[in-house]
Amino acid sequence: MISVAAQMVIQGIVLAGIFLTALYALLQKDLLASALMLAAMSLLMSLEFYLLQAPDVAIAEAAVGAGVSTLVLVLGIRKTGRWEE
Amino acid sequence: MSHLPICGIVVYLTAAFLTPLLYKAHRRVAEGVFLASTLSNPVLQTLLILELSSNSWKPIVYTLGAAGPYEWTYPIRIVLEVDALSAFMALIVTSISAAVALFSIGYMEEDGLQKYYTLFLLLDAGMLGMVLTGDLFNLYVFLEITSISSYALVAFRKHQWEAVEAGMKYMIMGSLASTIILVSIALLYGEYGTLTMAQLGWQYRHHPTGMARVALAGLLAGFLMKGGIVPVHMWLADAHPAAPSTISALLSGLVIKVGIYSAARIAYSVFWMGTDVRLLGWLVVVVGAASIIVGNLLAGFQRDIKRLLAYSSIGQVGYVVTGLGIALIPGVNPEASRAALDGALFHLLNHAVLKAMLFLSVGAIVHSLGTRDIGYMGGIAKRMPLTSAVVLLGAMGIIGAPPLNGFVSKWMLYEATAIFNPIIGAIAVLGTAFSTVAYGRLFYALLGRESRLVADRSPRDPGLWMSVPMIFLAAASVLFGILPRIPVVGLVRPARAALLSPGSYTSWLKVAGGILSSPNLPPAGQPISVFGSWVPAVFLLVFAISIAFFLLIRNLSASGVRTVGEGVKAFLSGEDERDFEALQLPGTSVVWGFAEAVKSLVNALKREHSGDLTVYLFWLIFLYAVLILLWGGA
Amino acid sequence: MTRTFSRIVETVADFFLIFIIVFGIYIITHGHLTPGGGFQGGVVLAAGILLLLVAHGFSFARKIPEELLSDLEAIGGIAFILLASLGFGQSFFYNILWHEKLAFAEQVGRFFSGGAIPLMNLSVGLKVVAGITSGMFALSLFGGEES
Amino acid sequence: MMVYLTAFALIMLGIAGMLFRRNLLKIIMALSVADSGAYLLLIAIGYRSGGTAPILTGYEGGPMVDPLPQALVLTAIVIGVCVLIMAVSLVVNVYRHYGTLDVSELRRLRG
Repeated sequence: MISVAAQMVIQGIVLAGIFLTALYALLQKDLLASALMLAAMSLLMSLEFYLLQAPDVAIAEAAVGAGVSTLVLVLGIRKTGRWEE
Repeated sequence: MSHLPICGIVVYLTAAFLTPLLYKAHRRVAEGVFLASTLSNPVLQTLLILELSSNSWKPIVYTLGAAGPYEWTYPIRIVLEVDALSAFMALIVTSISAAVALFSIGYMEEDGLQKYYTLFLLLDAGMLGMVLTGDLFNLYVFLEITSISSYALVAFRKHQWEAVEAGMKYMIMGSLASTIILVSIALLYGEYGTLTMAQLGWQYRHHPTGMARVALAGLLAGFLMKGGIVPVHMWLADAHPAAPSTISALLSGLVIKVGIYSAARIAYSVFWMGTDVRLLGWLVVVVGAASIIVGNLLAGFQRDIKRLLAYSSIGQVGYVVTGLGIALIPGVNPEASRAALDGALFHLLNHAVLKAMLFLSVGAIVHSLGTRDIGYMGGIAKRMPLTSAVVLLGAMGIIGAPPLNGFVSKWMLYEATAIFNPIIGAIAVLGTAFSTVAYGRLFYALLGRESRLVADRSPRDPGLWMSVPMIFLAAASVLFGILPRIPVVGLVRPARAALLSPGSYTSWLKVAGGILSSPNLPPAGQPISVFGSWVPAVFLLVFAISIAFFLLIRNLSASGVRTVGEGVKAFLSGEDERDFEALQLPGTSVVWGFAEAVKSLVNALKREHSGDLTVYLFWLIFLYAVLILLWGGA
Repeated sequence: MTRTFSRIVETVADFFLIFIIVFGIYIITHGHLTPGGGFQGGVVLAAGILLLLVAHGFSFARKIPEELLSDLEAIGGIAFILLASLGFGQSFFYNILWHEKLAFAEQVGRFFSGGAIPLMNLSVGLKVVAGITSGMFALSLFGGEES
Repeated sequence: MMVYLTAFALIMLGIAGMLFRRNLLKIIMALSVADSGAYLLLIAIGYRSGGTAPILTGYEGGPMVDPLPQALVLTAIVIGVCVLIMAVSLVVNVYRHYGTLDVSELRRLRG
């Protein structure tokens, strides 16, 4: 069992990571990079869910966010255009 | 425990998953299952209503997965809760979709894709679940089933740009609204630790908090968007015409009503008892009145017949919302309050019947002509007498012409709004005037001279599959108009009573004190007559304001004359009429003069409907923010 | 654009596919005991199949008939509703297999416990795999530009 | 507290992204960011300090975190992935019909 303070620190880092990846994904002009950033956000999110004692949701978020939806977005980008004008 | 509440949903879902399997075996088998499930459902809901009424309209609580809702001291199971209002809505949903299903057997012959049946049935299951459910978790799930299948159905004809664009806008706006709803549900859960609506109502009654008010603001913003109320209605005029006509009938007839129902259920059954909702009620009345004006006015300026019907839906739903808002305000004359609610619920039923009938019959015309431009429908009444008769009957019903059902409910609403506030009353009358102009053009077009397209195509009335539902709906419309007592006394009044007594909605809870009484409840009085009450002074005032509006419009209208050209195609035969070159329209002529008078307003409104998704999203956020600021913060 | 990835990528993908599929099936079948369930396992399995799609190029999607997937999805849905309807003696979704000790009724914590829940997980998993895969295949085949 | 702040920040970020980005795919991504914020909010609401995961197997007493928000989030994730797949397939259709993903070009239906 990790101490409360350590858990706070870990959570702080993960949450900051979630926010920064989301911000980067939305500011980025390159759609492919944003899709990958969203995948990173999903992974961090699933870590956060795990820390908040929701392992079910963590598995689902990892599989959906990092797997399926990234792939869907990448497919969509391949069919359209990579750059946001 | 009676299983009737869940049966309808199970029947729809089973059929939804069976049809794609059976479609491969034989198409007719799949159609048979489709029809059997949709046609049997109204019977099930009628049985449910009979069971309810035999038990003096006491709500039925059905627990999923256990004998009773109680695990520990508070209800934790997912429940369905059926009171008179839910059963009323369930009957509307299932009956209208039965008629539409029957029609679509003939109509979708060419599209004939197996996905259509599955999506149709899922849409039905979602709507039925939304009206029957008793907790917010389920409400969210069924809302999303409804929404996702309606996005898919709007974009059903993917090869047309129109369907794709409309589906895209609808989907993104709808998803943002769903996210707002989800966040609000989360806030409510964080505040009270339960999602059972009855329990939430009880908790809010005893510990009203600011966070819960913020949550209500989000739920209302979301559900008003799903209901297509101004200022978040812009998707509706795009999405409803783009879908196949049968789906338009479902979307305009039912889906938006279910959104309104959910908003009403949450506002009345959960939040009404806790605090003073005067400001909120006024807000709802204002958006409803705005919908009446905007929807009915813009309907008059469409060339696309389905777009006309879609805008008119916004206007007519505005009446329903205005009525619901009036009853929400405490301290209104109780007679007016009850009449408003009666009128609103009855108008909801009538509009579902009329709009389904209009979209189906117009769909038959569009199907046979291959165009949706009113200008090319000249004189089709001679070729398709039955269909045109149904269209014109529906138009008269929506306008509110006396022998039909639309008249009765609108009359109740005129009275209620007039007693409530003369200006709102005048707006209600004005909305009817606008919709008369809009639908009047249909009379000109359909009964006018034959256009070349009609002569070329020589369309004919559709076959038996498509005629029967149209006739059925038309008969219902006439019957409810001539004998309004049957639906009003049998269905609408119990539903109104259920809405006005949130105590009975929570009465099954095992809490101290038994049945709640609300501070906002109007004192019990004599039951109001079907046609309400007559207060001469108020009606004179409303009359005067309406005349003032009329004179204002009249004075604004152009004074010159106008030679017939492109713009009047719709009222003659649709082609450029050489013979009518000399015909001149004076500025006082109803249609053209009216159009000139309101042109600046209409142009401003049309600029607002710019088609830009960002602007539409902005309006949704704006409504949310206004609701939070005005009500959540108070 | 239509070039598939190199032989290395294909081989590695095939290798990992086994683990992904085993993991997905584990998540589905142990849904009533450990975190996870039908949906999570189904998504993991679908992600595995999609890995194949990415590694072997999109023409791979043509080899799997669309009808098979939609059939599987429908079967998953019907099985779920049937299992839920078994409880109609008491109430919809009532776990009759467990309460009446009919099947899968061992003590909580054993593999064969949970009554109808493991079966429901299976049917949901089937539905999710088929649904997501068919959606993705439809998307990847769309436009017909990779051929 | 941090979790709530992050959740609201994500929701705001997503809504801002939907309002100020013009590319349709970017709008969809912003929508999924806002959704993620809502999931995080729900899970945070269900969290009990020092609680364990809500699983019966091997349960040794002590507080559990609330399972209901987790179920709600799972449902919402399912819905989110359905919407995402449909939205992307519609975007591809939009691109085919319009040749662009700029929402200000997607304005044939108006008035």
